[in-house]
Amino acid sequence: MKLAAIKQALAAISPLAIEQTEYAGKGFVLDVKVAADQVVEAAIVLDKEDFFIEAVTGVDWLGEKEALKKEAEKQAAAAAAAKAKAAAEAAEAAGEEAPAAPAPAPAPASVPSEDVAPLIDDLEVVYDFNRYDQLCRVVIRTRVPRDNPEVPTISKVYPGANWHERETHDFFGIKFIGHPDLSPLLLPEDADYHPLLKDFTV
Amino acid sequence: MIDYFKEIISGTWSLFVGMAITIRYFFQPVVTVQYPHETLPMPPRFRGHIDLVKDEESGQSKCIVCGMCQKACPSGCITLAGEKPEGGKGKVLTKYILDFTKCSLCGLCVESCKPEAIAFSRDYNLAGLNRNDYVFDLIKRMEERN
Amino acid sequence: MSAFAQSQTNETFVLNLGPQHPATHGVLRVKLVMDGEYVVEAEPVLGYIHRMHEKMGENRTWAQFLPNTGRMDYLHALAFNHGYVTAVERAAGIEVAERAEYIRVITNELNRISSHLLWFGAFVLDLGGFSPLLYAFDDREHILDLLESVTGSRLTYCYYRFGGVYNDIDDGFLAGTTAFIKRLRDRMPMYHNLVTKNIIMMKRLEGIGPVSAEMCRKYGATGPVARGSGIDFDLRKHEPYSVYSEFDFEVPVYTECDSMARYMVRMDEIEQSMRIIEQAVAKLPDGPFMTPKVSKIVKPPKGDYYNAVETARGSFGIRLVSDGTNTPYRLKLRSPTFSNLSLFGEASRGMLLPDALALMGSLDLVIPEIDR
Amino acid sequence: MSLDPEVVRVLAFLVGVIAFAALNAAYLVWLERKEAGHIQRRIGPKEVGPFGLLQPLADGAKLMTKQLIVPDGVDPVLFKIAPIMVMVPAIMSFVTIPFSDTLVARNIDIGLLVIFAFASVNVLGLLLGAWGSRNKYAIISAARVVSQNVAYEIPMLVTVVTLVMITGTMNLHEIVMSQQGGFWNWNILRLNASPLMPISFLIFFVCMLAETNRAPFDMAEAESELIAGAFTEYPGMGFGVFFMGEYANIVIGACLATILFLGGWQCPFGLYPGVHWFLIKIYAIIFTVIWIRWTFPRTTFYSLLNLSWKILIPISFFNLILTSAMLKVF
Repeated sequence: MKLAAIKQALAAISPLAIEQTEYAGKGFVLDVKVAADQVVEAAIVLDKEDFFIEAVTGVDWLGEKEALKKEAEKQAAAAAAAKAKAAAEAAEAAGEEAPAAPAPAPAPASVPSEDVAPLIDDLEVVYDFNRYDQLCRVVIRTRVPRDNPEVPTISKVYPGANWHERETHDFFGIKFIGHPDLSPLLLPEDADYHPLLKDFTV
Repeated sequence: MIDYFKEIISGTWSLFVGMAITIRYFFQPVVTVQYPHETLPMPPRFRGHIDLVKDEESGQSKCIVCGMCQKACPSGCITLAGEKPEGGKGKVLTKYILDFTKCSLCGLCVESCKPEAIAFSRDYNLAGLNRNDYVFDLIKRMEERN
Repeated sequence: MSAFAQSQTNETFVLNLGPQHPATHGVLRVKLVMDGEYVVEAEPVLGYIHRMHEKMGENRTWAQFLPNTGRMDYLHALAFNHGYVTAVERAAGIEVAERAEYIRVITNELNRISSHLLWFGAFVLDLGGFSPLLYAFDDREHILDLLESVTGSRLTYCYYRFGGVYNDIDDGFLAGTTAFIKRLRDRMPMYHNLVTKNIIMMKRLEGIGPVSAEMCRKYGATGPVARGSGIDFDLRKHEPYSVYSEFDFEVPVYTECDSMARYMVRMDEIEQSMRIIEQAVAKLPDGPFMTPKVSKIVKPPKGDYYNAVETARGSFGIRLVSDGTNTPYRLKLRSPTFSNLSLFGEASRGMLLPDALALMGSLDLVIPEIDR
Repeated sequence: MSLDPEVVRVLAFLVGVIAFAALNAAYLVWLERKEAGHIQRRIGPKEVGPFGLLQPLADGAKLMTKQLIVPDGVDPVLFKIAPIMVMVPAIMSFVTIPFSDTLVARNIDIGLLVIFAFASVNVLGLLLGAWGSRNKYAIISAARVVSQNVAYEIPMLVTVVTLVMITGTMNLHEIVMSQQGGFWNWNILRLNASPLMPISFLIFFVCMLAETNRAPFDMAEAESELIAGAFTEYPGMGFGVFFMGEYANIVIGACLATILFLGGWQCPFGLYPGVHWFLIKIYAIIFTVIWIRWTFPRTTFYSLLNLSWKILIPISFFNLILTSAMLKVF
């Protein structure tokens, strides 16, 4: 099953973005971003192509929107300053260090800028699929808002994902709609905390 | 019908082959080491808990209190302190505590120590009644060693 | 085999294959709903030895996470070291010294043989045979002594570093390895005569615990469990990492899908690992055992990477998400037995209790690797 | 009142037999651990006494000092009777075993029948123990013990019936006397009676293993599945009594095999027969029983029953018919 055919099959469900990555550097061949509700379709397409589920990972991008917003404001300020003054001073203004490392400090108090809604960061769910007979690792990503993270479950298509999803729910609190039994897998039965969130304090 | 008998015969034959093997081992010498009476020598690279290396001439430890080992340790087992002698340049080691209960013997400290002041010791049968028997004061141990 | 028809009166009872039970090799609890001696429903309960390595990964630097990898699967710790070290080298683009690659392959394959030997002993012990366990431990002791003379530890190794290994191997180790391989080669026929060809063993394993290739794919099973069901998937051949592409060795695949197939896959893998070691010892180049000037401060560029290696139990994958600083942003550890065990619930439906335990033994479980 | 010398003699023999059984049970444990050790190239008990000879006494003392906990929810009556029901029949059936020409407690004419009668009580003991201790693992193992013993009682009895046909008597003393002279006229080599004699000895040996839940057939107390099977709930001496009962049964099985097939106290070359030959043969058989235990894995339950119903019983019936035909003709 050539890579192009898989890419074309996945394009059929109109994902947000498909990107072919170079295996040696990144470790996977195809990187597909889909909306939260397209996850099951993507899984069905890959299931037909004889892929097997390797892992389901959650990533918490706390503070990312903040950083992007600050970055955008800085860019805008830098561009305005550059227009107004000579390029030399503008270069020094833009020298501020890289976006704030999202240390587990609570989200920096966002200065009450003009836009109304406070920025909601998002949690990313990454599905790794791979084939037995051919070197072809496909990654499906979705992003869900942090305040009510919900992703449809693919355990109907891949029973193997059942435990992976339960574990991701344990660590991130992402609710998998339609999952047969979302009780804690690795944490104690009565655990209501989600340790891998960046703002988790013991 | 034939394979019914063939299976019985080959089956019992495999049983006798198995018994022949075990009886041969019954008469061979024993391979185990009787631990409390005989002990095995530890190889030179055995990783026991770390110990300060004594500098031959000065009799002190080679440690220059740079704190690299303290920073390298993943579980924060090493706490050390030193102070500047009046005239002399470098620092002199005054306190070197190793909390061996948290140490995972990964060797990052020994690797990060430029003057090679610490090295793995080779004693393995440590026995203690409570946890702080394993909080070693390496300076005291170095003096006791000779 | 034993056709199982649910009895009408449906008086099933729940049997707890408790957290400590001789057949679970560690703290795994299986809730068995039993009807007489037949297993109606088996549900493994995990989490008894869960230490949250992934959170530890997020507040340690890249180099400081190394000892954790050895603690996940202590039977094949060097493969987990290898997986983590190659993942960071791939992400940060660190070059690995040629000699170090060969040292890694030799020690990794030795560790694989010791893991298979321990599994062999424990598996036959599950089925009631006692002596093969001690013969296997006798051989395994030789490997542990060899690796101890080089790495300094016997079980939870922390020997690999980014760009190479901790210290060099000497001729004594090479001589010991070749002597050990010759010794194990003479003893393998004994193991086959004592266990594999034994009529009781054959009756216990053939046709027991069928795991079809489709079930393996649906559950993501890898390693000897998948290779026992006819799936030719071995990362050393499939995604050749390190210098595995330079050795010629076969990947044993059996298509009977039963416990005997999984057993034979592992026994043949011991032979293949010995072949790899011989070729690696023959081709061992000279030169530094560590790329010079690799600093302990590693800063992989932003983004996420995936890297998988072949351990004795299957493909161990690491998904790194790095934000360019010296501590990982997110470290996902994909353990092979986690997926292999997830098919136990469906595979053991309707089996007898001793057969279900034979199936669990043939999955070669290491519980700390499942719970992480 | 004057004691009839016969009563005194039987009482003395009873004390001797119980001592023999108890001592045997203790020192078989030592023999088993030593032999298992050397098969696995390690030493086995060595610390307590020379060559670990005092180890059984140490074990006995340890077992006795353990507190006898009767877990609640247990049926106290069954729980207490079970160990006794396993131990007593084992010792009782020593009464009829002729250790040598004169050394026999009671020379009963139907000695063989007495032994088999007592052998079946032992199964009942295990069943009551498992049922009494209300433990799921014990119940599973009790079900296994019952069906296993039933399955292996039949081939054993059929082989013994063929033998009784040949020897014509059930009196153990006469059976041994009929095997006098060298080993060529032991029952195992009495090919003129039936060419399948060695095979029937093998069948008898396998059934003896299965009766005493030993070696490849130890389904009852399968460590890796049922932990300790029928006696999971028994602490200290309760377990100790079960253990002694099991070892006493093994000794009886070995004695029976020796008497019926290997010519009891007869000497292989017809020289001065005596109890020493009897003991040598018993311990040779027990050595093999232990040797088998440490070599083979455990069979599954249905292949255990298949082995009995599909292989042992047909062969033993064929042997029965063949022997009766041969006796008729010659």
